[in-house]
Amino acid sequence: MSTPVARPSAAIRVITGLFHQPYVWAIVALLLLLVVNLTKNPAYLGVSVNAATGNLSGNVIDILRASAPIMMIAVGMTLVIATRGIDLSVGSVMAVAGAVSMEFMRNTGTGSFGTAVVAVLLALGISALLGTLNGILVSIVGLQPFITTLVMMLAGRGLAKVITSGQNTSATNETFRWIANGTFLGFPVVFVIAVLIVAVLAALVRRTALGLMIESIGINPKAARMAGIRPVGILISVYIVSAVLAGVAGIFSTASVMTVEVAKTGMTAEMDAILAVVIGGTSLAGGKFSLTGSIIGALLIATLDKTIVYMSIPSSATPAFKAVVIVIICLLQSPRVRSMFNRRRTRVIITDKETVPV
Amino acid sequence: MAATAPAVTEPIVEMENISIEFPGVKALQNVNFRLFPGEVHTLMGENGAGKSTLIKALTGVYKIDSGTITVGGLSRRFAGTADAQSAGISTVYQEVNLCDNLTVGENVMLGHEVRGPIGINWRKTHEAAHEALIRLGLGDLDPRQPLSSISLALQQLVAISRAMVTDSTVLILDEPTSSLDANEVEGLFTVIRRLRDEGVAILFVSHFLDQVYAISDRLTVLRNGVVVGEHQTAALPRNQLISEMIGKDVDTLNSLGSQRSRAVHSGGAPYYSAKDLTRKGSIEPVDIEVHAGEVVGLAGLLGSGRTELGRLIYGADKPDAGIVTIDGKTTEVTSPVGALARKIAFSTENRRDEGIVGDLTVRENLVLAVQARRGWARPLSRREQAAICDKYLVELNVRPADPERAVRDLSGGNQQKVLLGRWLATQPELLILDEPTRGIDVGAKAEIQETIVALADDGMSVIFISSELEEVVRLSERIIVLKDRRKIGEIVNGPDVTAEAIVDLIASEGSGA
Amino acid sequence: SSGSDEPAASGDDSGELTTVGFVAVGPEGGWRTANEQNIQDAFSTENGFDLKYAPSSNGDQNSQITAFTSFIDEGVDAILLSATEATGWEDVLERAQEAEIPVVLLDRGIEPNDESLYTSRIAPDNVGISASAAEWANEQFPDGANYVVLEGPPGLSVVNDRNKGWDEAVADNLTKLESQSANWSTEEAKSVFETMLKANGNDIQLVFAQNDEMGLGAALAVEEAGLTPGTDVKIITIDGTQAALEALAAGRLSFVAEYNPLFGEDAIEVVNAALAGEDVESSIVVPSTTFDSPEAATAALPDRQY
Amino acid sequence: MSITELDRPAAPSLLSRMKPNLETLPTLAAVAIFIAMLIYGEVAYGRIVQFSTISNLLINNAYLIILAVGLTFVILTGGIDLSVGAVIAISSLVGVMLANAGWNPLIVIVLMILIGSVFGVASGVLIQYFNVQPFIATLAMMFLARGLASILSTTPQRLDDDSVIRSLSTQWKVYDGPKIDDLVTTPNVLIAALVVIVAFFMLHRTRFGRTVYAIGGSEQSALLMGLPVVRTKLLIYVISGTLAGLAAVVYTSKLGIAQNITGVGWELDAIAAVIIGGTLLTGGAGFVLGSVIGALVLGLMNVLITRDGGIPPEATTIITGGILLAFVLLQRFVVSRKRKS
Ligand SMILES: Nc1ncnc2c1ncn2[C@@H]1O[C@H](COP(=O)(O)OP(=O)(O)OP(=O)(O)O)[C@@H](O)[C@H]1O
Ligand SMILES: Nc1ncnc2c1ncn2[C@@H]1O[C@H](COP(=O)(O)OP(=O)(O)OP(=O)(O)O)[C@@H](O)[C@H]1O
Ligand SMILES: [Mg+2]
Ligand SMILES: [Mg+2]
Repeated sequence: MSTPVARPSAAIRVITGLFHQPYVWAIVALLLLLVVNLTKNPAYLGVSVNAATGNLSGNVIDILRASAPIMMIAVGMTLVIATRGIDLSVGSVMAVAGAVSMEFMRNTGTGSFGTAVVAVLLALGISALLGTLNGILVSIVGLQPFITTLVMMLAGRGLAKVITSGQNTSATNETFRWIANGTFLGFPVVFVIAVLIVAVLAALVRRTALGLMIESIGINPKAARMAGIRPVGILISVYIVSAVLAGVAGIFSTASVMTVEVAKTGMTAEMDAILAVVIGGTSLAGGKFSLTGSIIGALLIATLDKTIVYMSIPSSATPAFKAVVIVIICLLQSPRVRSMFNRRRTRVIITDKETVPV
Repeated sequence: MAATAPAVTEPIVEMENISIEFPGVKALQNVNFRLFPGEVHTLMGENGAGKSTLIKALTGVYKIDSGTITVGGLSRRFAGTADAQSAGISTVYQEVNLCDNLTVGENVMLGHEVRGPIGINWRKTHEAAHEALIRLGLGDLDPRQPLSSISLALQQLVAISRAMVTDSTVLILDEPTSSLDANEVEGLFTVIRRLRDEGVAILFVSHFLDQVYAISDRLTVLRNGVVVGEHQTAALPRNQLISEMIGKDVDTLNSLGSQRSRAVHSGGAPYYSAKDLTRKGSIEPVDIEVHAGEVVGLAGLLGSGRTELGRLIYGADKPDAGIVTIDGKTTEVTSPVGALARKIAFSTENRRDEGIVGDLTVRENLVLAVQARRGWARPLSRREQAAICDKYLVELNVRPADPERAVRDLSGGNQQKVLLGRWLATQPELLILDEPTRGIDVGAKAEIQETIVALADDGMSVIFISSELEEVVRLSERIIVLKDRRKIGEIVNGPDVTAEAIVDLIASEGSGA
Repeated sequence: SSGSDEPAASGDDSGELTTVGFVAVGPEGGWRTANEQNIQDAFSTENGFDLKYAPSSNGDQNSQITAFTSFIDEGVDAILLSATEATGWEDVLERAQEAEIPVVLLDRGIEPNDESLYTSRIAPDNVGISASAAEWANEQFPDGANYVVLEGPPGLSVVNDRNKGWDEAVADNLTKLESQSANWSTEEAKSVFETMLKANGNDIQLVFAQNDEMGLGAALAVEEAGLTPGTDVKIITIDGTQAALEALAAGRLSFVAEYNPLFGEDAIEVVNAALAGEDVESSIVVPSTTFDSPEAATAALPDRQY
Repeated sequence: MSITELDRPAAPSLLSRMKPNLETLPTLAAVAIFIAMLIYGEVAYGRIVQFSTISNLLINNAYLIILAVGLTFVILTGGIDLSVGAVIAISSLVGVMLANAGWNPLIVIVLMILIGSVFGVASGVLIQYFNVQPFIATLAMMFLARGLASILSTTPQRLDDDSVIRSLSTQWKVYDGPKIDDLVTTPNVLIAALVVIVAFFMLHRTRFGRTVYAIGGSEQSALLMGLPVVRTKLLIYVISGTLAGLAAVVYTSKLGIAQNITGVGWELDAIAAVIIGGTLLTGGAGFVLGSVIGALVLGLMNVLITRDGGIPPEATTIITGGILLAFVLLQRFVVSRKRKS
C-alpha cells in the first residue's frame, strides 16, 4: 500500500507550477474530493495486488478505469466545441458502437482475437459514418450543430435498438473483455488506451496547424475564411473525430460488462462530456481550447461519481450533491472569485460574440 | 504650456492624474485632461498612445487605477456607457459597435425608442431615426433596411447618428471619420459645429491633420500614455504637432512625392486582368487590368462598390461572370483559398469582423494566412514564425511589439498593422488593400505608403482602395473610378490629376442614385 | 400461465379487424421487450386485431397521455395501457369512458385504484414477488447478514413497489448497509457495486437487485473483486430473463424471481369479453414463479421465450 | 424613397415584422410545414383536423408552449436554460405538498411560480456576476432542482380532486360535437395564450425586448451602446424560470400529481420547439410565435406517430429524428432559396 499522503503534496507542487492554468481549480476540486474520501477511510488511495486475480486493485484504479470513456468523449467534444459547435449525439453513438460490436461477436460465435478486432473496426467504422453525417449537415448544409446532433442523438439511439432489435445483446470474447477489464503494467487497459489516443490526438492538433485553424474558425469564422482556411474540411473532421472517440467510449463501456444496453449505454454521456470540457476551461463560445483541461475534467467527473457511492450518499440526493460540486467549481473558476485569490486586478473585459451564419 | 481655456470658465469634464495599466502596458500615466462646453477638443497621438483608453476610462468601460474624474463639477466614477449616458455623455467608440441583426432605424434608436400607450410606437420611432439620419445627410437611407446590408462606412455614420438622438452635454467621437470620404466628413463637421455652437462639448479623435485643423479649437497630445501637450489648435504649427506626437521631427511625410510618376514597366501584358467581372446586385460588369509593379487605385463615393469589387477579385464573393487572366493564364478565382493559391491577397476594410482573430496572439494572426496556404499538415516551425514576427513587427512598427499578446488588446491602428503584416507575409503577386490606412497615425501612414510603393517597385501589383482621395492620387499610377457599383472611368495618373478632378468626374457622370 | 387455450376468435368470423390502441413503454430492457413483443404477437391480424403500438418517448408519462388521448380522438375499439407511472390517469380514463372505449391496464395499475375507470388490470404482483425474494433471503441467512439494494431510478412506481415488498418481508437481522440506484443498468450496477464492496471492505453477503440487468452487473463486480458470487456474495434479481436464468444455472446468481411478461393471451380474452359486453374480473394476477437453484434454472431454460 | 416609406400609414409591428424577409422566413416556413403536417395527417389517418384532436393538441402541450416561450427569451440572447424541466418537478412537488397540507391554493400557486423565479435568479446571478457559462450554470440548477425534488419525495404526491388548482384544467366545452368530438379548452390553454401574447408584446414593443435582440446580435455592441445588458440578461433567466414555475402549475393541474421524475428531458423538447420555430441558437433572430408553432409541431408529430401505430418500437426515435431533420432541412432550403432570389 503506497502512502496516501505522498500524492497530494506532489499534486500541490504541480498546482503551484501551473497556477495560471484555467483548470487549476478543477485540480483543486479533484484533490478535495479525494480528501473527502480519505476522511471516510485513510487507506482510500491505497493500491494493492488482488490475490485472487493478480491485478492491481484500489479505488484509484477504479477511478482511472471509469474515467476512460468520459475522457474519450470529452476530448472529442473539446474539438467540436472549439469550432463553436456542440455534439449531443456522443451518447447515442456509444450505444450504436456497442450494439454493432456485440451483435457481430454474438453472431460470429467465435471468441477469437480476430473477431474482436473486426468488431472494434466495425464499431469505429459506423461511428465515423455517423460523425461524417453530422459534419456534412453542419458544415455543408449549414444546420445548427445543436439541432443536427440532437437529431443524431434521437436517431442514433433508435439505430442501436434496431441493430439489436430492442434486445440487450451480450456476447463472450476474452480479447474484447480484456480491453475494459484487463490491466497493462498494472494500469487498466482502457486507461492506457485512452491516454495513448489522447496523446496521439494532442500531437495531431498541436504539432500541426490544425489546432490554430480550429481555434480561428471558432473565434471568428468570417476572418478565418478570408485568411484562406477551408472550414468545411476541418468541421467535418472534428465531428468525425468526436464520433469515433464516442465509438471507442462505447466499446469501453460495453466491453466492461460484455453487454450493450440499448436504452442505457451512453445515456446522458454528452452532459458529462460537456461538463468535463467546460470544467477544463474551454469556453462553449468556441475558440481557444485545452485538451489537458478536458482530461482533468473527465477525471474529476469520474471521481465525483465514485465518491458519491463511496460516501454512500443516498441516490435521491446525488443530483443535488453533483450540483453543489459543479457550482463550487464554477465559482472558483470565475474571475470575480479568482481576483480574491490572486492579486491581479480584474477589469471589464468585454468578449464579443458574433453570430455564426446559419 | 497649458493653453488658456475659452471664455466659458468651468470645464464640463476634468480628468486628473488618470492612470491605467494593463498587464504589461502602462496605457495611461497621470493623464490630466480638460474638456470645456462649446469647444471641439481633439485627442492626438500615435497608434497606441492611449486615446481610446482615455475615452473608455472616462465612460467607465475600463476601471481606472488612480485619478479623479469630475463631470459638471461632481466627482464621478461611471459604471459604464449607460451610466455615462445618463450623465449626459454620449459616446461613439472607435470600432463600429452596432447590432447587424437589427434594422438601421432600430440601431439608431436602441434604448431611446419612442413609446406610446401600447409600448413602442414603431412609426414614430422610425421617423425619429429618419430625422437623426437626415442630420448626417443620410436622408435616403431607409431606416427599415437591415444594417447588415449597408457598407461599413455607412454603418459608421449610423453609429454617429445614434448620438444625435439624445441631446447630451458631452459628445465623444473616437475616429468617426476613419472610413468617411470628403463629403461625409464635411457633412459631419457641419453637424459638429452646430452642436458646438449649441454649447455641447465635443471630444474628437482623428489621425487626419487637415480634419483636426479644420474642426478643433483645442487639442491634447498623448504619447505612450503620457500627455505631452495641450494647445490652441490655431496656435500650433503642424510640424510641431507631428513632432510632439511621434517624439521626433519627421519629413518622411513630404519626402514621398505628392504623386507617383507613371512607371515604365507597366507597358506589356498585364499581370492580372478581368473582363466583365460581374456579381448580380453588387457590381455591374467591370474590366480591370493591373500590371506587375503597378498600383491601381479605386476611387468612388460610399457604396460605390470599391470594396465589393475588391472582394470579387479576391473571390470572397463568388463572381457570376467574367474572364480572369493571371500572368497570361485564364483562371477562375471563386474563393479566398483559390486566391491565395494564385498569390492574391486582400486586406479587408472591416478589421474587426473579417480581419483579426481577436483571441489569438499577434504571432498567430500574422502567420495565419501563410499557414493556411501551406495547409494544416505542414506547420510553420517556431523559427519560421519568429522570423515573420520579427520582420513585420519591426517593418510596420507594431506597438507593443510583443508577438505573444492577444491581438484584441492592441490599439485599433496596431491591429490594422498586424493585418497588413499577415498579407505581406504571404508575399503576394497581387495585393488588394481596402482602406489599409484606416485608423493609422500620420507617421505610420507615411511609412505604410512608402512600403506600398516599395513593394510595387519590387514588381508587386497593388489594387489600392481608400476613401482618402489624396492618398489614392498620391500612390496610384492608374485610377479606376466607380459610381453606383459601376466603372465610370479610368484615369491615367498625371500632373493634372487631382482629387478635385476625380470628384468632378463622379459628379458630372449622370445623376447620383 | 393461464389463458393458454384457443384465443376467442371474435375478430375472425366478423371479417373486419378490431382496432386496439396499445399505449406502451417502449424498449428499455429484456423484460419490457419480451412483454410488448408478446402483446404485439397476440393481437395479430390472424387473431382479428389491428394493434396500434404507441411507445412512450423514453418513459415520459406525458407522451403516454398524448398517445392515449390521440387513441380516443381516433376512436379505437379498445385501449391497452402499460403506464410508466401509476398516478395521474383519472382524467383521460374518464374521457375514454365518455367515448365508451374499454381500457385494459397491463402491468402497472393506477392510483388511486378506482376500478370503475377501467375494465380490468392484468399484471404480475410486484410487491408479492419482491416479498418472496425477501423470504428466500431470510431463510438463507437465519443468523443475519449485511446486504445492499441496487434499485432503479428513485421515484418510479416499480422501484417503490419492489422496495415495499422487500422491506415488509425482510427479517430484522439482515442489515441494509446502503441502497443505491444503478438505473436498471448492468454497467452502472457493476461500477456501483465494485465501489460498494471497497467502501465496505467486501463485507457484503447479499445483494437485492431490482432487475436482472443490475444483478448481472453486481455479479461481474464480485468476480472482478476476486470473490465468488453465490458463495461469498449471494445475488437476488427480479424479472427472470434468459440471461438471468443462464447466470443462475451457472451459479453466478443465487435467486431469480420471475416477473412474468407473457400475458398477451389473457389480454385478448379480456378485450374480447369487454367488447362482447360480458363483465370481466377487474384484476387478473399473472402467476409468476421463482427460481432458487441452478437446477430449477436449467430446467426452465429450454422453453424460455425471453 | 424612405420618405414615402414613412408617409405610408404605419404597418402594425406584427405585420411589419412578419412580412417575409430573411429573419421571418424560417418562422413562416415552420407555419407552412405545420399546416402541411396537419393535412398529411388528415389524409393519411383521418380524424386529425377535428375539434377534439386540435383541442387536445393545445391542452396537452400548453405546458410546453409556456416553456418554449420562456426559452425563446433566453435563446434570443444567445443563452440557454437546461433547468426548466427539473424546475417543474421541484415546483410541482412543493406545490402539491403544501396544497395537501391545507395551504391556501392561491398562495400555493404563487409560491410554485416563485420557486421557478428563484432558480431563474440563481442561474442569472451565476451567469451574470460569476461569468459561469449559461449551459453549465443552468445544468447545475437542473441537477439541484432535480436533487431537491428527489430529497423531498420519491413517491408521487397526489392533489385532492377538489383542490382549486385542479380547476385550472376543467374542460370548457366551447362547442359540443358528436360523441367526444367537442371543441374544448381549459384555463391552462388560456394561460398559455396569455403568456404568448405578453411575451410577444415584451419582445417587440418594449425597450427590454429590443435589448434582448441587441444582446443576441452583439453583446459587446449592446454594452457600448449603453443598453442595460446586465439587468436584461438577469431578467431573462428570471423570466424563463418563472415561466417554468407557471408551466409546473399548468402541468400539475392537468395531471393532479407531482413527482420527482416529472419533466425529465423537457428542456430539450422546449429547445427543439424554439429552434423549429426559427430562432437561432446563436441569438439575435427569432420570434415567440415561432416557438409556439414549434411546440405544436412536436405535439402533432407524436400524435401522427401514434396514429400510424405500425412503427416498430425500435424505430420510433429514428422516425422522430427523421421528421425533425426533414423539418429543419426544409426550413433551411426555403431560406437559402429566398436568399438567392
Ligand atoms: N483591453 C486591453 N487589454 C490590454 N491592453 C490594452 C487594452 N486596450 C488597450 N490596450 C493597450 O493600451 C494602449 C493604448 O491603446 P489605445 O486603444 O488607447 O490606443 P489609441 O490611442 O486608441 O490607438 P489608435 O489610434 O490605434 O486607436 C495600447 O498599447 C494597447 O495595446
Ligand atoms: N448608400 C447605400 N445604401 C444601401 N446600401 C449600401 C449603400 N452603400 C453601400 N451599400 C452596401 O454596402 C456594401 C458594400 O458597399 P461597398 O463597401 O462596396 O462600397 P464602398 O465603395 O466600398 O463604400 P465603403 O467606402 O463604405 O466601403 C454593399 O452590400 C452595398 O449594398
Ligand atoms: Mg483608438
Ligand atoms: Mg469599402
